[in-house]
Amino acid sequence: MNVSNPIQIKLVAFGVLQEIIGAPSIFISCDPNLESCKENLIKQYPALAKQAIQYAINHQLASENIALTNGSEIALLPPFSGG
Amino acid sequence: MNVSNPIQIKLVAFGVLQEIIGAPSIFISCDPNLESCKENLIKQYPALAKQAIQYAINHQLASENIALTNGSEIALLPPFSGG
Amino acid sequence: MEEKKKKKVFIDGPISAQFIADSISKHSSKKNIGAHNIFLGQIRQDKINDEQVIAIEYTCYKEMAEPILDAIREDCFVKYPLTCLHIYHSLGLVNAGEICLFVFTSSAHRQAAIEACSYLVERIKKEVPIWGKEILSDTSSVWKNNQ
Amino acid sequence: MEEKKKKKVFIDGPISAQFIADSISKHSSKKNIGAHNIFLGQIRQDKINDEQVIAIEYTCYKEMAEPILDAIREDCFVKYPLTCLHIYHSLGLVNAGEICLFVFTSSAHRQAAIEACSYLVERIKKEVPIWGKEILSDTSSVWKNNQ
Repeated sequence: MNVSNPIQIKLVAFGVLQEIIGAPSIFISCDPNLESCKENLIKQYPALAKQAIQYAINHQLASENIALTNGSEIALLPPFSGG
Repeated sequence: MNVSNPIQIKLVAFGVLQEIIGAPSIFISCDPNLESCKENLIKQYPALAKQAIQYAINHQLASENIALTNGSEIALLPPFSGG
Repeated sequence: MEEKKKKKVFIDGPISAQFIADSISKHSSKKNIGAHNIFLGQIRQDKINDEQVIAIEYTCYKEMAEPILDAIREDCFVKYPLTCLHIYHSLGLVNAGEICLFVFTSSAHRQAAIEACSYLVERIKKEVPIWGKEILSDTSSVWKNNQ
Repeated sequence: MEEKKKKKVFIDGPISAQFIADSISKHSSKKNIGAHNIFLGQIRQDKINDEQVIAIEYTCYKEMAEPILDAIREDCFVKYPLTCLHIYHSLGLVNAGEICLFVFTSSAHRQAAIEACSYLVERIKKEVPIWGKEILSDTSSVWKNNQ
Protein backbone atom coordinates (compact mmCIF):
# COMPACT_ATOMS: atom_id res chain seq x y z
CA MET A 1 0.00 0.00 0.00
CA ASN A 2 2.07 2.93 -1.17
CA VAL A 3 -0.90 5.24 -1.28
CA SER A 4 -0.14 8.60 0.27
CA ASN A 5 -2.01 11.82 0.51
CA PRO A 6 -0.75 14.51 -1.85
CA ILE A 7 0.89 17.50 -0.26
CA GLN A 8 1.35 21.11 -1.30
CA ILE A 9 4.89 22.28 -1.94
CA LYS A 10 6.52 25.48 -3.13
CA LEU A 11 8.64 25.01 -6.22
CA VAL A 12 11.36 27.58 -6.99
CA ALA A 13 13.44 27.48 -10.15
CA PHE A 14 16.52 29.33 -11.38
CA GLY A 15 18.31 30.12 -14.61
CA VAL A 16 17.22 28.18 -17.63
CA LEU A 17 14.92 26.07 -15.44
CA GLN A 18 13.00 29.16 -14.40
CA GLU A 19 12.50 29.92 -18.08
CA ILE A 20 11.11 26.40 -18.61
CA ILE A 21 8.77 26.60 -15.60
CA GLY A 22 7.78 30.10 -16.68
CA ALA A 23 7.92 31.63 -13.19
CA PRO A 24 10.37 32.05 -10.29
CA SER A 25 8.08 30.04 -8.03
CA ILE A 26 4.83 28.07 -8.20
CA PHE A 27 2.83 25.96 -5.79
CA ILE A 28 2.20 22.36 -6.81
CA SER A 29 0.61 19.26 -5.36
CA CYS A 30 2.57 16.04 -5.30
CA ASP A 31 3.13 12.82 -3.41
CA PRO A 32 5.23 13.34 -0.30
CA ASN A 33 8.59 12.25 -1.66
CA LEU A 34 11.12 13.80 -4.03
CA GLU A 35 11.06 11.09 -6.72
CA SER A 36 7.30 11.35 -7.28
CA CYS A 37 7.60 15.08 -7.37
CA LYS A 38 10.34 14.92 -10.03
CA GLU A 39 8.22 12.58 -12.16
CA ASN A 40 5.24 14.90 -11.96
CA LEU A 41 7.34 17.86 -12.92
CA ILE A 42 8.82 16.18 -15.95
CA LYS A 43 5.37 15.11 -17.07
CA GLN A 44 4.17 18.70 -16.75
CA TYR A 45 7.33 20.31 -18.21
CA PRO A 46 8.85 17.80 -20.64
CA ALA A 47 11.72 20.21 -21.46
CA LEU A 48 13.12 19.54 -17.98
CA ALA A 49 14.02 15.99 -19.03
CA LYS A 50 16.94 17.25 -21.13
CA GLN A 51 18.34 19.49 -18.40
CA ALA A 52 21.05 18.90 -15.81
CA ILE A 53 19.21 19.58 -12.55
CA GLN A 54 20.18 19.50 -8.91
CA TYR A 55 17.35 19.52 -6.40
CA ALA A 56 17.38 21.27 -3.05
CA ILE A 57 14.82 20.73 -0.32
CA ASN A 58 14.46 23.60 2.12
CA HIS A 59 17.82 25.06 0.94
CA GLN A 60 19.75 21.79 1.26
CA LEU A 61 20.95 19.79 -1.73
CA ALA A 62 18.99 16.51 -1.97
CA SER A 63 21.02 13.81 -3.65
CA GLU A 64 18.61 10.93 -3.00
CA ASN A 65 14.91 10.41 -2.65
CA ILE A 66 13.70 12.01 0.54
CA ALA A 67 10.35 12.58 2.21
CA LEU A 68 8.61 15.88 1.62
CA THR A 69 6.24 17.52 4.01
CA ASN A 70 3.50 19.99 3.41
CA GLY A 71 5.02 23.41 2.69
CA SER A 72 8.46 22.09 1.71
CA GLU A 73 10.40 24.31 -0.67
CA ILE A 74 11.82 22.39 -3.62
CA ALA A 75 14.40 24.22 -5.72
CA LEU A 76 15.37 23.29 -9.27
CA LEU A 77 18.98 24.31 -9.77
CA PRO A 78 20.79 24.32 -13.11
CA PRO A 79 24.60 24.01 -13.04
CA PHE A 80 26.07 26.90 -11.04
CA SER A 81 27.90 29.58 -12.98
CA GLY A 82 28.95 32.20 -10.46
CA GLY A 83 32.29 33.95 -10.43
CA MET B 1 104.28 32.38 -12.96
CA ASN B 2 100.98 33.57 -11.54
CA VAL B 3 102.14 37.11 -11.09
CA SER B 4 99.60 39.60 -12.33
CA ASN B 5 99.36 43.34 -12.22
CA PRO B 6 96.87 44.67 -9.69
CA ILE B 7 93.82 46.38 -11.08
CA GLN B 8 91.49 49.02 -9.73
CA ILE B 9 87.89 47.97 -9.11
CA LYS B 10 84.77 49.59 -7.68
CA LEU B 11 83.34 47.77 -4.70
CA VAL B 12 79.69 48.32 -3.79
CA ALA B 13 78.09 46.83 -0.69
CA PHE B 14 74.54 46.55 0.61
CA GLY B 15 72.69 45.94 3.83
CA VAL B 16 74.76 44.68 6.73
CA LEU B 17 77.79 44.40 4.43
CA GLN B 18 77.63 48.11 3.69
CA GLU B 19 77.71 48.71 7.45
CA ILE B 20 80.83 46.54 7.71
CA ILE B 21 82.58 48.25 4.79
CA GLY B 22 81.49 51.61 6.16
CA ALA B 23 80.45 53.09 2.80
CA PRO B 24 78.09 52.31 -0.11
CA SER B 25 81.06 52.09 -2.47
CA ILE B 26 84.84 52.27 -2.37
CA PHE B 27 87.63 51.84 -4.90
CA ILE B 28 90.21 49.14 -4.17
CA SER B 29 93.21 47.59 -5.82
CA CYS B 30 93.37 43.81 -6.20
CA ASP B 31 94.65 41.00 -8.37
CA PRO B 32 92.52 40.51 -11.49
CA ASN B 33 90.40 37.63 -10.28
CA LEU B 34 87.51 37.31 -7.85
CA GLU B 35 89.12 34.90 -5.38
CA SER B 36 92.11 37.16 -4.71
CA CYS B 37 89.78 40.08 -4.34
CA LYS B 38 87.66 38.20 -1.77
CA GLU B 39 90.78 37.26 0.22
CA ASN B 40 91.97 40.86 0.29
CA LEU B 41 88.57 42.06 1.43
CA ILE B 42 88.34 39.60 4.28
CA LYS B 43 91.85 40.54 5.41
CA GLN B 44 90.85 44.17 5.39
CA TYR B 45 87.35 43.65 6.89
CA PRO B 46 87.55 40.53 9.09
CA ALA B 47 83.85 40.85 10.05
CA LEU B 48 82.99 39.81 6.46
CA ALA B 49 84.23 36.29 7.21
CA LYS B 50 81.16 35.52 9.33
CA GLN B 51 78.69 36.82 6.76
CA ALA B 52 76.70 35.04 4.07
CA ILE B 53 77.78 36.89 0.93
CA GLN B 54 76.91 36.58 -2.74
CA TYR B 55 79.18 38.38 -5.17
CA ALA B 56 78.10 40.08 -8.37
CA ILE B 57 80.47 41.28 -11.08
CA ASN B 58 79.11 44.06 -13.25
CA HIS B 59 75.53 43.28 -12.08
CA GLN B 60 75.75 39.53 -12.68
CA LEU B 61 75.95 36.98 -9.89
CA ALA B 62 79.39 35.33 -9.88
CA SER B 63 79.25 31.83 -8.49
CA GLU B 64 82.83 30.85 -9.31
CA ASN B 65 86.19 32.51 -9.60
CA ILE B 66 86.24 34.77 -12.63
CA ALA B 67 88.64 37.23 -14.15
CA LEU B 68 88.27 40.89 -13.27
CA THR B 69 89.26 43.79 -15.46
CA ASN B 70 90.16 47.28 -14.59
CA GLY B 71 87.01 49.20 -13.62
CA SER B 72 84.92 46.12 -12.82
CA GLU B 73 82.12 46.66 -10.32
CA ILE B 74 82.11 44.04 -7.60
CA ALA B 75 79.01 43.97 -5.40
CA LEU B 76 78.80 42.35 -1.96
CA LEU B 77 75.25 41.15 -1.47
CA PRO B 78 73.85 39.87 1.82
CA PRO B 79 70.85 37.50 1.63
CA PHE B 80 67.97 39.24 -0.15
CA SER B 81 65.01 40.27 1.95
CA GLY B 82 62.62 42.06 -0.37
CA GLY B 83 58.85 41.65 -0.33
CA MET C 1 36.35 35.24 15.61
CA GLU C 2 34.33 38.26 14.65
CA GLU C 3 35.52 37.64 11.09
CA LYS C 4 33.70 34.35 10.97
CA LYS C 5 30.25 35.84 11.42
CA LYS C 6 27.73 36.07 8.61
CA LYS C 7 28.81 38.81 6.29
CA LYS C 8 27.38 40.67 3.34
CA VAL C 9 28.51 39.03 0.10
CA PHE C 10 26.13 40.17 -2.62
CA ILE C 11 26.56 43.53 -4.24
CA ASP C 12 24.16 45.14 -6.70
CA GLY C 13 25.96 45.53 -10.01
CA PRO C 14 29.71 45.68 -10.55
CA ILE C 15 32.33 45.80 -7.79
CA SER C 16 34.20 49.10 -8.10
CA ALA C 17 37.96 49.56 -7.81
CA GLN C 18 37.19 52.10 -5.08
CA PHE C 19 35.35 49.45 -3.07
CA ILE C 20 38.40 47.21 -3.38
CA ALA C 21 40.73 50.03 -2.34
CA ASP C 22 38.59 50.81 0.72
CA SER C 23 38.61 47.16 1.64
CA ILE C 24 42.42 47.05 1.42
CA SER C 25 42.77 50.28 3.44
CA LYS C 26 40.71 48.89 6.30
CA HIS C 27 43.41 46.28 6.88
CA SER C 28 46.22 48.73 7.61
CA SER C 29 45.25 48.73 11.29
CA LYS C 30 45.67 44.95 11.51
CA LYS C 31 49.40 44.88 12.13
CA ASN C 32 49.73 41.12 12.36
CA ILE C 33 49.00 40.85 8.63
CA GLY C 34 52.00 40.27 6.37
CA ALA C 35 50.29 39.13 3.18
CA HIS C 36 47.07 39.73 1.29
CA ASN C 37 45.86 37.81 -1.70
CA ILE C 38 43.07 39.12 -3.89
CA PHE C 39 41.25 37.37 -6.69
CA LEU C 40 39.06 39.40 -9.04
CA GLY C 41 36.71 38.00 -11.64
CA GLN C 42 36.21 40.33 -14.58
CA ILE C 43 33.54 39.95 -17.29
CA ARG C 44 35.17 38.86 -20.55
CA GLN C 45 33.86 40.07 -23.89
CA ASP C 46 33.73 36.52 -25.25
CA LYS C 47 32.32 35.73 -28.66
CA ILE C 48 29.31 33.40 -28.69
CA ASN C 49 27.57 32.57 -31.98
CA ASP C 50 29.43 35.47 -33.62
CA GLU C 51 27.97 37.89 -31.10
CA GLN C 52 29.94 39.60 -28.33
CA VAL C 53 29.10 39.20 -24.68
CA ILE C 54 28.34 42.73 -23.52
CA ALA C 55 27.33 41.89 -19.94
CA ILE C 56 26.43 39.11 -17.56
CA GLU C 57 23.30 39.24 -15.45
CA TYR C 58 23.74 37.35 -12.19
CA THR C 59 21.00 35.84 -10.08
CA CYS C 60 21.29 33.66 -7.01
CA TYR C 61 19.29 31.53 -4.62
CA LYS C 62 20.14 33.67 -1.61
CA GLU C 63 18.51 31.56 1.09
CA MET C 64 20.69 28.67 0.03
CA ALA C 65 23.80 30.60 -1.02
CA GLU C 66 24.29 32.39 2.29
CA PRO C 67 24.58 29.31 4.53
CA ILE C 68 26.84 27.67 1.94
CA LEU C 69 29.09 30.74 1.91
CA ASP C 70 29.16 30.67 5.72
CA ALA C 71 30.23 27.02 5.65
CA ILE C 72 32.94 27.70 3.05
CA ARG C 73 34.23 30.58 5.17
CA GLU C 74 34.26 28.41 8.32
CA ASP C 75 36.08 25.58 6.52
CA CYS C 76 38.64 28.01 5.18
CA PHE C 77 39.42 29.42 8.64
CA VAL C 78 39.87 25.87 9.94
CA LYS C 79 42.13 24.91 7.05
CA TYR C 80 44.34 28.01 6.85
CA PRO C 81 45.76 30.35 9.53
CA LEU C 82 44.06 33.50 8.24
CA THR C 83 43.65 36.87 9.83
CA CYS C 84 40.52 37.56 7.83
CA LEU C 85 38.72 36.78 4.60
CA HIS C 86 36.14 38.58 2.52
CA ILE C 87 33.99 37.42 -0.37
CA TYR C 88 31.93 39.72 -2.60
CA HIS C 89 29.89 38.69 -5.63
CA SER C 90 27.81 40.86 -7.91
CA LEU C 91 24.12 40.34 -8.59
CA GLY C 92 22.29 41.91 -11.51
CA LEU C 93 24.01 43.36 -14.56
CA VAL C 94 27.80 43.59 -14.82
CA ASN C 95 29.25 44.85 -18.10
CA ALA C 96 32.24 43.43 -19.93
CA GLY C 97 35.41 44.82 -18.33
CA GLU C 98 33.77 45.19 -14.92
CA ILE C 99 34.48 43.16 -11.78
CA CYS C 100 31.91 40.58 -10.58
CA LEU C 101 33.86 38.62 -7.95
CA PHE C 102 36.24 39.86 -5.23
CA VAL C 103 37.86 37.35 -2.89
CA PHE C 104 40.27 38.76 -0.32
CA THR C 105 42.39 36.76 2.14
CA SER C 106 44.95 37.98 4.66
CA SER C 107 47.45 36.18 6.87
CA ALA C 108 50.73 36.67 8.73
CA HIS C 109 52.72 34.75 6.09
CA ARG C 110 52.04 34.52 2.38
CA GLN C 111 51.34 30.82 1.93
CA ALA C 112 48.07 30.80 3.86
CA ALA C 113 46.62 33.86 2.11
CA ILE C 114 47.61 32.59 -1.34
CA GLU C 115 46.30 29.04 -0.89
CA ALA C 116 43.14 30.08 0.93
CA CYS C 117 42.24 32.50 -1.84
CA SER C 118 42.22 29.91 -4.61
CA TYR C 119 40.54 27.41 -2.29
CA LEU C 120 37.71 29.95 -1.86
CA VAL C 121 37.45 30.77 -5.56
CA GLU C 122 37.15 27.09 -6.50
CA ARG C 123 34.51 26.39 -3.86
CA ILE C 124 32.51 29.52 -4.72
CA LYS C 125 32.40 28.61 -8.40
CA LYS C 126 31.47 25.00 -7.69
CA GLU C 127 29.14 25.16 -4.70
CA VAL C 128 27.34 28.47 -4.52
CA PRO C 129 23.97 28.65 -6.33
CA ILE C 130 24.65 31.64 -8.54
CA TRP C 131 23.85 31.81 -12.24
CA GLY C 132 25.14 34.09 -14.96
CA LYS C 133 23.18 34.95 -18.08
CA GLU C 134 25.45 36.23 -20.82
CA ILE C 135 23.84 39.13 -22.65
CA LEU C 136 24.95 39.30 -26.27
CA SER C 137 25.31 42.31 -28.52
CA ASP C 138 22.17 41.36 -30.50
CA THR C 139 20.21 41.34 -27.17
CA SER C 140 19.91 37.57 -27.19
CA SER C 141 21.26 35.72 -24.17
CA VAL C 142 22.95 32.47 -23.22
CA TRP C 143 23.14 30.87 -19.76
CA LYS C 144 26.77 30.78 -18.73
CA ASN C 145 28.47 27.47 -18.24
CA ASN C 146 31.44 27.24 -15.82
CA GLN C 147 34.00 24.83 -17.22
CA MET D 1 54.11 42.53 -26.33
CA GLU D 2 54.11 46.08 -25.05
CA GLU D 3 53.57 44.60 -21.58
CA LYS D 4 56.91 42.90 -21.67
CA LYS D 5 58.94 46.09 -21.91
CA LYS D 6 60.97 47.44 -19.02
CA LYS D 7 58.62 48.94 -16.51
CA LYS D 8 58.84 51.05 -13.39
CA VAL D 9 58.89 48.81 -10.32
CA PHE D 10 60.29 50.85 -7.47
CA ILE D 11 58.10 53.24 -5.58
CA ASP D 12 59.25 55.71 -2.95
CA GLY D 13 57.64 54.77 0.34
CA PRO D 14 54.44 52.75 0.82
CA ILE D 15 52.14 51.61 -2.00
CA SER D 16 48.76 53.25 -1.47
CA ALA D 17 45.37 51.57 -1.81
CA GLN D 18 44.52 54.31 -4.30
CA PHE D 19 47.47 53.33 -6.49
CA ILE D 20 46.21 49.74 -6.45
CA ALA D 21 42.67 50.86 -7.30
CA ASP D 22 43.93 52.94 -10.22
CA SER D 23 45.94 49.99 -11.45
CA ILE D 24 42.84 47.76 -11.33
CA SER D 25 40.70 50.38 -13.09
CA LYS D 26 43.11 50.64 -16.00
CA HIS D 27 42.32 47.02 -16.86
CA SER D 28 38.61 47.52 -17.46
CA SER D 29 39.32 48.36 -21.08
CA LYS D 30 41.08 45.02 -21.63
CA LYS D 31 38.03 42.94 -22.34
CA ASN D 32 39.83 39.67 -22.89
CA ILE D 33 40.69 39.55 -19.18
CA GLY D 34 38.59 37.20 -17.06
CA ALA D 35 40.71 36.95 -13.92
CA HIS D 36 43.08 39.10 -11.93
CA ASN D 37 45.24 37.96 -9.06
CA ILE D 38 46.88 40.42 -6.70
CA PHE D 39 49.44 39.76 -4.01
CA LEU D 40 50.17 42.46 -1.45
CA GLY D 41 52.97 42.40 1.09
CA GLN D 42 52.15 44.38 4.22
CA ILE D 43 54.64 45.33 6.96
CA ARG D 44 54.00 43.25 10.08
CA GLN D 45 54.48 44.71 13.53
CA ASP D 46 56.60 41.75 14.61
CA LYS D 47 58.31 41.63 17.97
CA ILE D 48 62.11 41.36 17.88
CA ASN D 49 64.11 41.38 21.14
CA ASP D 50 60.98 42.60 22.96
CA GLU D 51 60.77 45.62 20.68
CA GLN D 52 58.12 46.17 18.02
CA VAL D 53 58.92 46.60 14.36
CA ILE D 54 57.56 50.03 13.52
CA ALA D 55 58.77 50.20 9.91
CA ILE D 56 61.01 48.58 7.33
CA GLU D 57 63.48 50.61 5.32
CA TYR D 58 64.10 49.08 1.90
CA THR D 59 67.17 49.54 -0.25
CA CYS D 60 68.06 47.81 -3.50
CA TYR D 61 70.84 47.38 -6.02
CA LYS D 62 68.87 48.92 -8.86
CA GLU D 63 71.34 48.31 -11.68
CA MET D 64 71.17 44.61 -10.91
CA ALA D 65 67.52 44.39 -9.77
CA GLU D 66 66.05 45.85 -12.95
CA PRO D 67 67.48 43.34 -15.44
CA ILE D 68 66.59 40.51 -13.05
CA LEU D 69 63.00 41.78 -12.83
CA ASP D 70 62.89 42.00 -16.63
CA ALA D 71 64.05 38.39 -16.88
CA ILE D 72 61.49 37.22 -14.30
CA ARG D 73 58.76 39.04 -16.20
CA GLU D 74 59.86 37.49 -19.52
CA ASP D 75 59.98 34.00 -18.02
CA CYS D 76 56.54 34.47 -16.54
CA PHE D 77 55.01 35.47 -19.88
CA VAL D 78 56.59 32.39 -21.47
CA LYS D 79 55.34 30.10 -18.72
CA TYR D 80 51.78 31.42 -18.35
CA PRO D 81 49.21 32.77 -20.85
CA LEU D 82 48.89 36.20 -19.26
CA THR D 83 47.31 39.35 -20.58
CA CYS D 84 49.57 41.50 -18.43
CA LEU D 85 51.56 41.61 -15.24
CA HIS D 86 52.76 44.36 -12.96
CA ILE D 87 55.26 44.38 -10.12
CA TYR D 88 55.74 47.23 -7.67
CA HIS D 89 58.08 47.28 -4.69
CA SER D 90 58.65 50.04 -2.17
CA LEU D 91 62.01 51.63 -1.45
CA GLY D 92 62.72 53.70 1.64
CA LEU D 93 60.57 53.69 4.75
CA VAL D 94 57.31 51.73 4.92
CA ASN D 95 55.49 51.71 8.27
CA ALA D 96 53.85 48.71 9.91
CA GLY D 97 50.39 48.22 8.36
CA GLU D 98 51.46 49.71 5.02
CA ILE D 99 51.94 47.91 1.70
CA CYS D 100 55.46 47.32 0.36
CA LEU D 101 54.88 44.82 -2.47
CA PHE D 102 52.14 44.72 -5.14
CA VAL D 103 52.16 41.94 -7.71
CA PHE D 104 49.29 41.97 -10.21
CA THR D 105 48.61 39.33 -12.89
CA SER D 106 45.74 39.11 -15.37
CA SER D 107 44.61 36.42 -17.77
CA ALA D 108 41.59 35.13 -19.65
CA HIS D 109 41.07 32.22 -17.24
CA ARG D 110 41.86 32.11 -13.56
CA GLN D 111 44.52 29.41 -13.38
CA ALA D 112 47.19 31.38 -15.22
CA ALA D 113 46.73 34.58 -13.19
CA ILE D 114 46.72 32.69 -9.88
CA GLU D 115 49.76 30.53 -10.60
CA ALA D 116 51.76 33.30 -12.24
CA CYS D 117 51.22 35.58 -9.27
CA SER D 118 52.74 33.23 -6.72
CA TYR D 119 55.49 32.29 -9.18
CA LEU D 120 56.40 35.99 -9.34
CA VAL D 121 56.25 36.52 -5.58
CA GLU D 122 58.58 33.57 -4.93
CA ARG D 123 61.07 34.69 -7.54
CA ILE D 124 61.03 38.31 -6.40
CA LYS D 125 61.72 37.34 -2.79
CA LYS D 126 64.47 34.93 -3.77
CA GLU D 127 66.24 36.60 -6.69
CA VAL D 128 65.88 40.35 -6.57
CA PRO D 129 68.61 42.24 -4.67
CA ILE D 130 66.43 44.13 -2.22
CA TRP D 131 67.10 44.44 1.50
CA GLY D 132 64.82 45.38 4.36
CA LYS D 133 66.05 46.91 7.58
CA GLU D 134 63.52 46.50 10.37
CA ILE D 135 63.29 49.65 12.46
CA LEU D 136 62.34 48.87 16.06
CA SER D 137 60.43 50.98 18.54
CA ASP D 138 63.61 51.79 20.51
CA THR D 139 65.17 53.14 17.25
CA SER D 140 67.53 50.17 16.96
CA SER D 141 67.34 48.14 13.76
CA VAL D 142 67.73 44.59 12.50
CA TRP D 143 68.42 43.45 8.94
CA LYS D 144 65.42 41.42 7.80
CA ASN D 145 65.85 37.78 6.99
CA ASN D 146 63.45 36.14 4.51
CA GLN D 147 62.72 32.60 5.66
